[in-house]
Amino acid sequence: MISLTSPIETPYHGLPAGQKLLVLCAFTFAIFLTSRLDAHLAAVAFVSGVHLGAGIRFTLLAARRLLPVWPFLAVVILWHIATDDLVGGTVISIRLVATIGLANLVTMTTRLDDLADVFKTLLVPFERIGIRLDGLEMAIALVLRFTPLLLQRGTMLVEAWKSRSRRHPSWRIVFPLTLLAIDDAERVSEALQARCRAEREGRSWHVS
Amino acid sequence: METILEGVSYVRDRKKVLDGVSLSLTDRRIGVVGRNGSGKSTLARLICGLIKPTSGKIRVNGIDVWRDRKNAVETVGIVFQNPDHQIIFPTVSEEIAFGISQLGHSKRDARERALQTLSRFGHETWADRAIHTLSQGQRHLVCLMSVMAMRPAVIVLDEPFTGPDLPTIMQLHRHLHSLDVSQILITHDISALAGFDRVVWLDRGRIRRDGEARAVLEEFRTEMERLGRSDDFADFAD
Amino acid sequence: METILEGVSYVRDRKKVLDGVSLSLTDRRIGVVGRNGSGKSTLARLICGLIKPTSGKIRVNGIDVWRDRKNAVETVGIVFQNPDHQIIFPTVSEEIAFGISQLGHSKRDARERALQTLSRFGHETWADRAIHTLSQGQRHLVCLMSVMAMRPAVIVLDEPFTGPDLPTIMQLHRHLHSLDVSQILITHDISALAGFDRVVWLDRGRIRRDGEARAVLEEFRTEMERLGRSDDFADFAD
Amino acid sequence: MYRDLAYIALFAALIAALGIIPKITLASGVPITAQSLGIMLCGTVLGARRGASAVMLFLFLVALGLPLLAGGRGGLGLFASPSAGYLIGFPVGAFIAGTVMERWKARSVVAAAFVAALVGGVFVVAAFGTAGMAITLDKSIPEALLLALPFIPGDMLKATAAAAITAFLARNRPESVLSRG
Ligand SMILES: Nc1ncnc2c1ncn2[C@@H]1O[C@H](COP(=O)(O)OP(=O)(O)OP(=O)(O)O)[C@@H](O)[C@H]1O
Ligand SMILES: Nc1ncnc2c1ncn2[C@@H]1O[C@H](COP(=O)(O)OP(=O)(O)OP(=O)(O)O)[C@@H](O)[C@H]1O
Ligand SMILES: O=C(O)CCCC[C@@H]1SC[C@@H]2NC(=O)N[C@@H]21
Ligand SMILES: [Mg+2]
Ligand SMILES: [Mg+2]
Repeated sequence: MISLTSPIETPYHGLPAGQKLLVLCAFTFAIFLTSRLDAHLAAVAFVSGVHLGAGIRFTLLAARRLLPVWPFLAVVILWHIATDDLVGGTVISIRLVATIGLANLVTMTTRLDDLADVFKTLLVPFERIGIRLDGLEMAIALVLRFTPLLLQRGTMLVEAWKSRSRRHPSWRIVFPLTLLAIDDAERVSEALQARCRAEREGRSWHVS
Repeated sequence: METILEGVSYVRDRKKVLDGVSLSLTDRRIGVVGRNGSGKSTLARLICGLIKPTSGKIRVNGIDVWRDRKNAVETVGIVFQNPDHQIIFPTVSEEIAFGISQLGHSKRDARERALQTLSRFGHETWADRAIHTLSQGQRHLVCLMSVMAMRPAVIVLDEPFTGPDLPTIMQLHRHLHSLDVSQILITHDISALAGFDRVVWLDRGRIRRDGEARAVLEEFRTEMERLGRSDDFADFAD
Repeated sequence: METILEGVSYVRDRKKVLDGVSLSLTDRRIGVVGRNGSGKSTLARLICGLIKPTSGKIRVNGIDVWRDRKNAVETVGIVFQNPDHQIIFPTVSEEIAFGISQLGHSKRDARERALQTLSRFGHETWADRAIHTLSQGQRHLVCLMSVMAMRPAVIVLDEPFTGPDLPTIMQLHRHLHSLDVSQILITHDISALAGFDRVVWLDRGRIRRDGEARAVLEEFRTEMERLGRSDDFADFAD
Repeated sequence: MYRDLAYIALFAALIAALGIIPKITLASGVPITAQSLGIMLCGTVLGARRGASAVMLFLFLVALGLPLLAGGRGGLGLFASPSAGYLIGFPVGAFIAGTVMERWKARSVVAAAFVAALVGGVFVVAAFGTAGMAITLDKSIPEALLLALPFIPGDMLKATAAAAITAFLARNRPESVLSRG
């Protein structure tokens, strides 16, 4: 599976993931404290500057990732024009673009493993209250296997259906699909047991 | 039967799984052999119209199997290599009755015929059994029964005898014979093709040999044994 | 090896799938035969400690395979009948490396060894391939490689040769031989058991015959052919 | 443990797989997606704890930047977007749905599952979603409620589907409905 990490190298790739997350959190928190227009203009200048610092090509790529936000910003602005609060509308739009933009930048410049490590460190306190994390890595691998597998099971079922029916499969095919999915889970748990030396009993990483 | 492929290619993720395959199959019993990954199962799916050729034309008894689904399911049936890829329904009788009802029979009629098929193989007791409680060979047999119950003119069998036991296989052979159906049999088991009319040998998506069964099989066997003896597999990597 | 079963029964949904099976297997190459649904795959799961016997005791090289998982995975490996029931990971190298890392090797080390195993079979290029893009026979080979790479003392093979092609099978035989591992091979293919020391014949969950390979196989073949010729299957229905 | 792990991963993957069904983005910037059906199923099939775990696993991967949300979206940005409230409400909703399922041992699985999906998967999630939109879009609660309203009919439909699927599983693979185990 492809992640959303940027193929274009930037200076930010080298920064520790933890620091980047810290800046992101502080920034997001701060911007929600105020609704002054000048503060927001400064924020958007900051985020744009950070992007441009990584080059034009990277900035364009990042802008493309923001595309889905634009149409909806238009709606926000229109709404505020209608309610005669253009400043308010501008502030909200800037806030969204700035926070989402900065968060995307962190996502695009941080390797998956590094980010995962930071999150795992953050989750450590949860271990104290009974959530076990040792299965997390395995769980991630399993999700990455199951997601395409489920889609493939769908294709398989459609083929099986088509091979004996003149009609297109109906939505009803989701029912057998859930059976296939459940059977896959059972088999994978057996397959894990066959090669995994961890004890069968013992709790997994979810709350139990 | 008359299964005709004209310059058929199939590309998946930029890989040419089949590459310019032309065949005109008119014999009653045709074998398909080839190494793992040579494209046999892909060929089977194409002949049944389950996937669309990237280029080329396929006709079975004059029917465009990809476009004309209605006639296709009446003409050609397929037993998948893996029974788990074929089974749709929770119980045995539902699974067998499904295909029959798709031919236009009423639900009752379809169930009736499904039960007949089951009893033909001595498995009446399976009717309301949950399929997932059957052993793999038993599930494979259910797949075979489901397709045979539809009595297609051509039946494509993708390694059908890897699950069922010997008595069941002998029984299946007799049943297939009595059905008067043309077979396209994909297999690694050369002896299963004894008595076949013709054999097609696929190699990395292309036809390597195609002709009278005995001659092709002899050559195929010699080559496979040569490959098996050599320990240098590098050049056959896919 | 020393695989010992004492009065093992396994009941599933009130059905006795295995019924009072006692075996003491010490030979190096042991075959298991029997009709569909006779309980072969269930026996394999029990020997590997994947399911808990309803009653009775199982020990492999002195290890209680159900309880003592840590030692069990080092001692006995299983290749499932259906490759799709075995594969856990998205890519080939992850799948093969997983078992190795479970033996206590570092991630890097495990990957290194996985690559070695792949190149032993001439398939280096598969390392980062998504498993679901492989053909069924190729997936089956991945399963075999994953288990062999763990070098267990005993390896249970449930119909391992129904997917791979002839050259691959010959290669596998050589590899298994070089590994110096004890085999318990479940198969419908009598010829695959040529040269085996001992054969166990299961019949409806019980041991029907157990002894020197050639004698048991001869009797088994005769009985299977007799059953196959008769068209009255009613009394063998499961 | 293996079984739990496999089921949790499977349901996280199920939410992801439902993301291939195309989304329709509304004026609020929050899309109508099929993924909330996955959230409901996590609760009704897996129960409270496992269900919430599966959803958190999914969100974890989204936060890591895997494109698992409908339309191939992912990354930390989502948690600052108008969807944020919904995303945070997902595990809570699954947990509540699972709790209803576990506590209310109605004879009929369909009924229990429908109520569970409705309470946890529709209302709780909507409550969080509304709060999220109010904050990110700087709206009053009544205004935000108005924005959340268009999702309700679709969500009711999804709750019906979740109930039907749960009942189907309970009939054909009773041991898989962990919320009732
Ligand atoms: N849940 C269940 N309920 C009833 N019977 C079951 C259940 N699970 C398995 N069985 C039965 O257990 C028997 C043994 O199955 P098993 O898979 O061990 O057979 P096998 O010898 O491996 O057969 P095959 O040659 O087809 O692979 C079968 O008859 C099957 O129908
Ligand atoms: N998505 C994909 N990307 C790349 N290659 C693919 C993809 N799907 C299938 N293939 C390749 O297509 C080839 C043909 O597969 P197919 O299943 O037809 O082989 P086969 O002859 O039936 O093999 P087997 O004897 O193992 O059943 C294989 O080499 C496989 O790796
Ligand atoms: O941005 C996303 O993809 C997640 C948005 C969450 C959408 C919520 S879930 C409940 C409600 N019902 C829908 O169909 N959409 C919203
Ligand atoms: Mg094949
Ligand atoms: Mg079996």
